[in-house]
Amino acid sequence: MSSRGSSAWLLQRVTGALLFITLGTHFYLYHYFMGPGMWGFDSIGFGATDLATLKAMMESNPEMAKYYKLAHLFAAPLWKVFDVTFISLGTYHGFYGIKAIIDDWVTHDGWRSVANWVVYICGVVLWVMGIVAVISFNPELF
Amino acid sequence: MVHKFDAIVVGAGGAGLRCALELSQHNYSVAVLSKLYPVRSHTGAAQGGVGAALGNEEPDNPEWHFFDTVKGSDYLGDQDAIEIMCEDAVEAILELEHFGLPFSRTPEGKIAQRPFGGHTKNFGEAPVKRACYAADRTGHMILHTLFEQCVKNEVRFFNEFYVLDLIMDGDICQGVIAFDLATGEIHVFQAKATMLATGGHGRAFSVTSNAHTYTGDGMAICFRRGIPMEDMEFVQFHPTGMRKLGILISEAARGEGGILRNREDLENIGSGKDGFMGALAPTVKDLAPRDVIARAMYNEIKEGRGIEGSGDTGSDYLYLDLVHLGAEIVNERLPDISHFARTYLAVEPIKEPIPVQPTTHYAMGGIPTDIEGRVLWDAKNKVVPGLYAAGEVACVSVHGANRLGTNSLLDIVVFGRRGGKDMVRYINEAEFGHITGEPDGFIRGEIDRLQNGGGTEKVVDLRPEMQNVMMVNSGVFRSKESLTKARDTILELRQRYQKIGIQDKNAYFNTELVEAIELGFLLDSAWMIAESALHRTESRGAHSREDFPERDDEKWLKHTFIHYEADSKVKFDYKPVTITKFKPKPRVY
Amino acid sequence: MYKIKEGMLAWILHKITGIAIVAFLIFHIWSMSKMSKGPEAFNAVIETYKTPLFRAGEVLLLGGVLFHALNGMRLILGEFTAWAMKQHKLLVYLTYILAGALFLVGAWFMWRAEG
Amino acid sequence: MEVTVEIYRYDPDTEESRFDTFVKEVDPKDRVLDVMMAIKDEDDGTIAFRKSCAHGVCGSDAMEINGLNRLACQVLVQDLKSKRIRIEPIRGMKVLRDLIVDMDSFFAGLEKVKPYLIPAEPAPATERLQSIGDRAIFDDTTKCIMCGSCTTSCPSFRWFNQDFVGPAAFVKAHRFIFDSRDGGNEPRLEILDDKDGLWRCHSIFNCTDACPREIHITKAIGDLKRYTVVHR
Repeated sequence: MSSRGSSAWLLQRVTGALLFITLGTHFYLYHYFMGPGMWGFDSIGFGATDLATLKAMMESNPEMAKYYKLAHLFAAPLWKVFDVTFISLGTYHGFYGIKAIIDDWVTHDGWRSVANWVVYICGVVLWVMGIVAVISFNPELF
Repeated sequence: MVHKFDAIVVGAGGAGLRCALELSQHNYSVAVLSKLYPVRSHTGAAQGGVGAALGNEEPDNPEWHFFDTVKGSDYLGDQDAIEIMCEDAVEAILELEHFGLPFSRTPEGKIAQRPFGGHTKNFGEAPVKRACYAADRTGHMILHTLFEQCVKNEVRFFNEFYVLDLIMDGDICQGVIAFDLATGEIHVFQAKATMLATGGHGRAFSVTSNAHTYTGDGMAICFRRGIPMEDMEFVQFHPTGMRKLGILISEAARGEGGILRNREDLENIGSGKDGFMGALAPTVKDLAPRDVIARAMYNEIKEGRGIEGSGDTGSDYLYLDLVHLGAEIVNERLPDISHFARTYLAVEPIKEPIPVQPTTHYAMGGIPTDIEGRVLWDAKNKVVPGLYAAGEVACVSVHGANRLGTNSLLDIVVFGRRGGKDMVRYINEAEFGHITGEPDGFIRGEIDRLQNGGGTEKVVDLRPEMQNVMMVNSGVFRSKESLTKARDTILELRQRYQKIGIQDKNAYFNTELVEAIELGFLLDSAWMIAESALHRTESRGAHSREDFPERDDEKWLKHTFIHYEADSKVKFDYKPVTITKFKPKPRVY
Repeated sequence: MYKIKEGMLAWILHKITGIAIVAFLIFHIWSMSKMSKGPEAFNAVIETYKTPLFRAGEVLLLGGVLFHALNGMRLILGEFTAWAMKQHKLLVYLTYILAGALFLVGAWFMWRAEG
Repeated sequence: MEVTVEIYRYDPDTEESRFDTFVKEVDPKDRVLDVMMAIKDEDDGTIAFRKSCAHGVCGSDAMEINGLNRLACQVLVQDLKSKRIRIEPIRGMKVLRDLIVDMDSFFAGLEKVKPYLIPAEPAPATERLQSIGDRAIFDDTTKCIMCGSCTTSCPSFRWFNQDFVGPAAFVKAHRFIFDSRDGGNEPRLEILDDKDGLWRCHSIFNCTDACPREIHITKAIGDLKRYTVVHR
């Protein structure tokens, strides 16, 4: 398989399909769990700590409740792996999508490659930012 | 502008492209000139199939094909040419398959075949499956396959170049004069050999299955240059044109089992029982040759058994019943014609019969050629050096007085190929001639007259008058009275044509000017048809004289050659029919 | 102006929602990298997330994401099965209906959840 | 019934364009081509458009009718469900005069995909065998008449970039790539997999909708995408 257009096309479909799943999970976690919900993934031990400790910490310092929740997820190795995957899929799919739009709209070969490079660099920078944020998050609260 | 090519092909339908393909296989420069883009050519409208005795579906034999074609031609076809065509057929079809033509297939994977009008086994015993087909788009597939191969062989195309005249150096053809539709410029194309493959003249009639661009160009160009036309009286009327529109419903519809029904037969629609053709042609029934069926239909209508019962052959019609065939056959083997019926008549052929009436379909006559496609100066086989013709524009003659279905597509591939081969031989031997004077002077004058002559007659007034008078008076049935009327009207219209004027002064794509030129060519064709039909005092094949209802072999077993003498004057001479194997017999089916 | 038929409208919406999602992705990763710097930074960012305008935007984004995701699945289905190709108009309408329904449920849920 | 017909006019000498309006009494069963011919005959002889077979098999008269690419000979007035008929040239190709566009570039574009049989094996003495099933795989795409309706309806072509290979060429490629007798896919895949190839098709379905031969073009392109992914 060459890297002309066919593999990129296929990859865009594969990442799209995977995002369907990962984005659903992300939504659940960061909107339901971070919001009113407590029960779900953490109860089977996927978080950085057990639920009882988290609850106790949240009650002791309500101002910090949300941060504790975030840390509970963010610091856990499993969710780090998940977030790295999710960010990679998201930035690839998103920025490749922008590149596809540029390929359509920008007809001049020179401008097209300039625009594509800008998109490529932005994508990589953002991806690195995201990965660094996820990996480097180690607050040791628990 | 002057161009120089070893060979020029005028017309990019099946015959022209097949010829160009043959030429392109040698190291000669070839140009194809067409007033359309190649894939717009009318070959693409042919539906049902191309005849060849491959014997893929059941035993068949080129000799039976030979016999059927001779009999179908009402014994006017030249048997040496017909024999060659039927024998070349097998190779020509296999070659098309090798070029990539996507034929429909038999369960064994061979080229599929279906029955067609007039094609029989064992010299008339019963219908035979001889028409090789690609659904009901056989012509479309032939046209596209040949075009594809020409593209592969890098044939040079001049698209939308309308050829208006020949360049003659004494008796020798030196090329053509063409009008570039896009710019209005006149181009001179010099060539050692020129092939005319410009098609027929169906638009001289009001109800026709032919394209708007089918305007008898090649015939009229030659006629004006003193080349005679052979057998112009023979014009085929296809039995099943869509009512009023003339759009063709392929004979394949009857090949697959379709039945014609009159008003007294309405309760049998969908039953599969015989219709009126069952009694008239007991062996082949609805698959009798086209002239026989077209006449039968006219008679049904005349005797008040048309669907409306008015007896008026112009507006009354009959039904073509496909209902009993079922959805599968109609949709899979006849998809295009079902689509036409749905689009243009709002008729669902699976459930209802299709209103049909005979439609002008094919010119059996045309530029006389020998079996190598060389154009003839006279009835004594004197060749016009450098000039070739093939396809509907030509008269070899393989179709005689009536063409069998599937033989037109066969004609173009066989004789396009033969013409190409002989052109190669000729180019090898011949030198470029000298073009003296202004070869395009005449055409420049004509175009100037049309555009700036200040004439007041209009194309739109003359054209329908010609078409109607031809349809009514030179149609399926003819008589001295009707043909005289047709001839006189055409001569009068030719006078009026001299005073034609057009509104459009633009050089680019002046379609009004093109229509005016086409009308001039059509009037010449119509004139030749009417004169020749008036001249032949017998009934044979598609030519049915009410005042001479019998075939007269003693007097008329010969080809007519019509020569241009002067304005409104022609003269005739005759060429005997070549008879080899099959002696003329009464023609019953 | 060429008439905008089912497939074309879906395509235009797919591109618009795609661009919107990428814009949010940029903002989201940027803010996330700030959030991870400690509790104070986190709370500061959370404040901006709580403004009504931002929350309305977030709800809209949910609609965009739902459409983009479902329409994307429709496209994949189409490119891989003949059936979906032949039924494309029906599937476009189904995409709208499903995305719309999920959006209503999700929007209500989101609005309530973080209130 | 009475209809108002607006016809696009372009004069190559002055390079100006406009719409001319005609009010005509027509039969609802008239084809749009019939109406145009009546206008040309009775009202304005200078209107330029192409026509030939007049029943949808030659592909001469592709134009944009009420915002959709159609063959003028295939649309009946009653099908439009409108008393206003607006006729424009197919877009994305250079207009040469009125409704006539430059088709040379279109045909040149088709040639890129090598639209002819490149035999997998030398021809046998008889026909090459092909099963009914193998023949059926590419039946749909053999119907193409090269009218240009599909390519000029595709936003990827008409809005953006005329270097896009376009649906018509994909149809041609499909017809040969899926023909069991053909063996010339390498050079075709080269073009299809190019930056202006298949991947700029976004399954918009305008081509499928515009095709007067009812070829399922988007499906054919889908077939090609999957084929290219597997075979490159």
